[in-house]
Amino acid sequence: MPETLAYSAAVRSALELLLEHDDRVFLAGEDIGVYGGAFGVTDGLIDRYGPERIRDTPISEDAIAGMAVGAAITGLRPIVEMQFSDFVVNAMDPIVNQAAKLHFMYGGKVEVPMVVRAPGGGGTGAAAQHSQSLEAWFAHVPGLKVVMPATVQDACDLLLSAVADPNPVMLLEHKLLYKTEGPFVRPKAPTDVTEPLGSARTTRAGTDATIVGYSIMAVRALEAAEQLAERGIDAEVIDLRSVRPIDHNTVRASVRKTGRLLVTHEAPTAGGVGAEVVTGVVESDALDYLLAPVQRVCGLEVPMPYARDLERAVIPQVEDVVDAVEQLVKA
Amino acid sequence: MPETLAYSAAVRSALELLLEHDDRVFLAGEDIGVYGGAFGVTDGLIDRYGPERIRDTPISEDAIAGMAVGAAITGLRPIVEMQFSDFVVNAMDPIVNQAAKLHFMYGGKVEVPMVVRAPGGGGTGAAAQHSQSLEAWFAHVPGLKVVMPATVQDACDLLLSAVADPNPVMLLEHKLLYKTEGPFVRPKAPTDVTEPLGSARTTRAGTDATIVGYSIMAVRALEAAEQLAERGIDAEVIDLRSVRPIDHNTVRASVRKTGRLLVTHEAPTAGGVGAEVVTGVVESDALDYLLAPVQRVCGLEVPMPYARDLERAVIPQVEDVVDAVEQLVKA
Amino acid sequence: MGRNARRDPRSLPARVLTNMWRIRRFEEALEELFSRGMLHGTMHLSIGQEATAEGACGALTDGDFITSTHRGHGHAIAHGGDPMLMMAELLMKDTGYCRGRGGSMHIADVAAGNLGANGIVAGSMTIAAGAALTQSVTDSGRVVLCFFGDGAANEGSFHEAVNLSAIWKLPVVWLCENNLYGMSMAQELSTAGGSVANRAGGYGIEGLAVDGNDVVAVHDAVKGAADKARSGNGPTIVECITYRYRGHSKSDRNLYRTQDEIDRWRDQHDPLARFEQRALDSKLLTEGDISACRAQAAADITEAVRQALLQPDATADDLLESAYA
Amino acid sequence: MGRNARRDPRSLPARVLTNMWRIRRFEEALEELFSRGMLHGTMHLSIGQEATAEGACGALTDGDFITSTHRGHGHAIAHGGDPMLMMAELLMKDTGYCRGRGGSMHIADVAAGNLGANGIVAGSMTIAAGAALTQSVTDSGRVVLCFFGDGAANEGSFHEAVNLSAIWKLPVVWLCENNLYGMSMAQELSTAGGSVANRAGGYGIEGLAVDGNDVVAVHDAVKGAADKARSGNGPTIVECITYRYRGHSKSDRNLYRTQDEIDRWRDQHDPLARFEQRALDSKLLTEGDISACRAQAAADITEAVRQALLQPDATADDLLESAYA
Ligand SMILES: Cc1ncc(C[n+]2csc(CCOP(=O)(O)OP(=O)(O)O)c2C)c(N)n1
Ligand SMILES: Cc1ncc(C[n+]2csc(CCOP(=O)(O)OP(=O)(O)O)c2C)c(N)n1
Ligand SMILES: [Mg+2]
Ligand SMILES: [Mg+2]
Repeated sequence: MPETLAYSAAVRSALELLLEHDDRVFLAGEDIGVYGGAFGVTDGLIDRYGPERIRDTPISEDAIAGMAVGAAITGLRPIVEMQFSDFVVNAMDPIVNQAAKLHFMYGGKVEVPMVVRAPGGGGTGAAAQHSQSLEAWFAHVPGLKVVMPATVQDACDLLLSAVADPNPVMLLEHKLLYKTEGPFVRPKAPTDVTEPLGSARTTRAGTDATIVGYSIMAVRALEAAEQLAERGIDAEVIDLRSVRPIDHNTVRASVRKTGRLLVTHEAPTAGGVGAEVVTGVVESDALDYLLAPVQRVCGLEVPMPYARDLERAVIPQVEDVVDAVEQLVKA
Repeated sequence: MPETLAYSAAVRSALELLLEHDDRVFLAGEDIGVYGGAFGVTDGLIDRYGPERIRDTPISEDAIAGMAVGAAITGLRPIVEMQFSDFVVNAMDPIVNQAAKLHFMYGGKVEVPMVVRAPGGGGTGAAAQHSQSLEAWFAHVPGLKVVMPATVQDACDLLLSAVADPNPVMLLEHKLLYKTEGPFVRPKAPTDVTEPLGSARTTRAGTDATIVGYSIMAVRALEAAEQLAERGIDAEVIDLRSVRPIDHNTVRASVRKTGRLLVTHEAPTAGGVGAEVVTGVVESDALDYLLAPVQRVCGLEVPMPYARDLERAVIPQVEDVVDAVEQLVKA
Repeated sequence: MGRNARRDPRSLPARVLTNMWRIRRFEEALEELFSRGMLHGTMHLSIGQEATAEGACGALTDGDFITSTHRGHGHAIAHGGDPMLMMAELLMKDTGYCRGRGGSMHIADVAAGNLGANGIVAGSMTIAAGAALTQSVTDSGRVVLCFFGDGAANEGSFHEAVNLSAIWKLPVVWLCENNLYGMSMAQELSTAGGSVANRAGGYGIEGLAVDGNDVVAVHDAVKGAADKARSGNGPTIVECITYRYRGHSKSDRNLYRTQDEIDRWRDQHDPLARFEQRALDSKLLTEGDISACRAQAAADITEAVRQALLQPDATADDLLESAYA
Repeated sequence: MGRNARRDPRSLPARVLTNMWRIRRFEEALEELFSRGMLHGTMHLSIGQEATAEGACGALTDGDFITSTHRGHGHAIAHGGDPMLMMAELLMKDTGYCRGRGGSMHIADVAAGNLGANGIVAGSMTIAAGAALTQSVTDSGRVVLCFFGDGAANEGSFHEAVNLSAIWKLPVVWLCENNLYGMSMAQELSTAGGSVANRAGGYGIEGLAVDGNDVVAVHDAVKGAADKARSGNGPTIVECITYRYRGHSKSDRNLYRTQDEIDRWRDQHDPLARFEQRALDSKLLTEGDISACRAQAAADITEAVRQALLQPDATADDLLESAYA
């Protein structure tokens, strides 16, 4: 029987399992110790695992990520936290120029098994520098994997898989998801989970349109589909889960069935992951099945504003998805 | 009568014009003074304009870009150089969190008229950390404009327009273009040029397929089109010139005419600007005109290798475009 | 423009004291509004740190610039910002400093010399260097005062900005508000070398540490540093030791420090109480003057809130045109 | 593994001298191959800096690690790297250290303790801190020696890495090769505070400057720093003053310095000539020994080139599977 757990607790349970079962694993980040992390994810861990394995760092994102690279190539399994994903701007060199490239650049003779956890997204009134969704940057970098769990179970499982992976993985959580609750089957050991990185999940089968989302927009997409069902529209919902690599086959198969595609993410529309999803469809034969132009329901092309109504206007809401699918099906 | 000039000299001529006509303009970057810049673009400028306006900086990319933000909001017009676009990883905070957002975030009461020039791309054997094409990152950031001149004339004109623009502009040049030569009409004053940022240019009219490229791939696309013409295929070529904003209308109009679309860039395929171009088409009625799945001829999904043959394999070549268009037209 | 543009006929000590009380009352008003659910997001209050903001900005001259931090309300007020426009911003009003787009962490008034609060730790330091470069090349005679926290001193941006300012002899004052913690991280644990001022030597510039809860000490140190910067002799790091009474932000449970420590600072080192006592002792102000200052500050903030609440709400109407100039 | 694993029965001075000559001959061989169009890209030669590489790596113990820079050939050889495998890499061979994927700026031999050259200035510094953390938490008794240039000392990464190493007392030696220039930028103009070693004080650690062209002085300083690190007493900055005779890279026209300056360093301070003289004077080596060392080095590099040229070319066959482990 699954228990009910909060998303942040599920992340924590994965961290605990890892710390318990693998000596090489350690955590590092700003205020992850006694403070418990800005979003409480690491709450209590320092008491059980001590300051050597739950490492509070100075406010030095470049050093946090770079240190993780160095620790990873010498045998440890660092899991580092960027307090907000926005601060990853200060760690682009170690992540993109180092972690992502070392394995290739050094002729395959080194592995960089590190995970960077970073909470992204808006809706908290924290404005432009604390609300970004930057996954598209990393999804464009060969050598990285990028996962974005939407459910409580995935919050745990994808983290376990990320740490098991010999490659650097960006694990981007959404701040508003931390407090969401859902069914959770607690793994007994990290190896219990064999969820591969890179597979999408169809969270609702349907015939009229395909909605592809990830992270919080996978959740909203599902809500939208339920509302659409009441209006007689039967939408299929795909939770991408991984934005690098992207499981194009699952999307294509769905589009061949429904003939209609809507992609949704919170990041700004232009140049977002949605464009890659769409292109994956129309560069395949699935193009022939499209009955109408594709739709994107994504973030508006502005930095995130502070004021509640403005912020809400920028972030795609359930009703935006509902409206867009209705139009799509009418088209 | 246009003279013939090298691309790098055209960039320099824009810089000279600006320095000559506008006291607020200054240049800053690593080794741009007596060294003349890593690619010789600023050669000789320090002799004419002195070290206050041609500022050699320490190796501090974050400070270079951040300083430019501060100078711009207080009335100067900084043009800074990232020695290689790869090093912009160290300047993501000032560019993305500051320059791009201040105008919006401060309620419209400040302007950030700065230009970041950065040479990108491979083909020089400089390997993974000196060959990247990172435009897709910036193309995804509201508040920035991103231009990528392919021709000698545009190398000058788009820089003049970028400096005239009240917004932060990323001007990404391609290293291999610096030595290319082409016709050049020298503007007399910065204001002679009114080339708007954000418009594409159709560099060859054709009826069988649309090839969209930018920067060096706009050049290769044109070469490919000429070869295709010999094989009886009449391709239309669009030089995007700006990747944020993207001139979707020009692309759509072309696709409505040709029914076939190929996009090409040197950056890795997944999550690249090409996906945005494609999506701009298939979220419009131009979808209905597509006679075949779209094609992408872009960088392979690996960091840039050093060895000549491997590097060549990763970077799209003229023949790759030719082959892909042939297939596209057959499809 | 700037703080001294507000003509206030009272004595300097009265103005200083009133301003410090304004800062405190402003923060308290925010707490109150927050608890009533009238604000969005979180905020970083500077209660306990008023002397640093006021002492530093008070040492500047009309036309000088500041850059500020995530904990920036005090800086804005001390630099002459209008509490009503700040409050309007926090209350998501269209007439707020940032039209409701910025909120607590982004209050700016560039025209008046406040180049803006910044949500990125140390993010304003390189910007301050650039603003100082403008002053230097235009011979404006103005200086830039850059506030940053003790935690910010461990960001790479600190290093690059300070180095640049030193080699270019930029007219900037690096004002470190060392409130002993960067969020939960004790400054002494995060910062090798002991103090932030101590790092100045590595850049060949002067560094000094002062009691940040002594408004006069702060003023004097900044005045000296600003004069030096103004006369072309480059930057100084002025480290002000101070303390914040409230948590880092709204989500802080204060687990990394003791209540005792907080109480000690509040009861024994409060910058307002200390300045009042000093002004009384040296007969600069009477008990009556002090009461008047307090009352003035309270009234100002009450009025600011009242006015702000009447302002029109921020609107999404022109949102899509707002990202570009 | 590491350099001392290569068993060489000759005396220490002979080995040191041979190694320095190997570095120089390697670089010269590259120049030759480059001029014949057999290399791709550019390269950064360390001719003139051999004593720093050799002195530093020679002070390490088997199993110790280094991180290297864009100017890393000397480091790799000094740390026991195989010149044949290096040459094969530069000649784009499949058996090169990086299978032809890395080239000059990315030579690494992680298994043997060379954690890699790095094309990003200061990019290896935070990596070195992390590698040192591994040593610290696993009690390996090993240290990490991080080479970086004078120019790198102005990157934010320098600051963050050194601070982290100091507060965590990591077993790392920060080895600055101060060759007076970062590309065209004179170190004295770019680096406030005068010297890189001088910055150590700001982090509460020891910093020392030594004559980087004196292999014994470098060795001794690094030995001390490594011992200190190994015994849990944290990092040291060792600044080695040295000079590169060649341009920064192949495109350098040397406009930022005089030929006279170059000549002076080469004629009066050459690290090889100085060590030879010293060894002669102190009767550690005879003229004959010295000739033998030179001949050995030359032969080694000639053979390395010959062998490397015979290796199979790097192949794109498995390129697409190469980005991920
Ligand atoms: C680059 C960056 N990293 C981390 C944060 C999260 N954060 C905000 S304030 C803060 C503490 C800052 O400490 P300090 O500089 O001492 O300022 P104080 O809060 O004490 O005023 C942290 C970690 C941030 N906003 N930006
Ligand atoms: C982050 C970054 N910025 C700039 C460069 C370009 N670059 C390569 S080496 C170099 C000079 C480095 O100087 P220094 O650290 O003194 O090393 P040296 O070349 O003198 O050995 C520069 C500017 C780079 N590779 N990486
Ligand atoms: Mg603090
Ligand atoms: Mg150097």
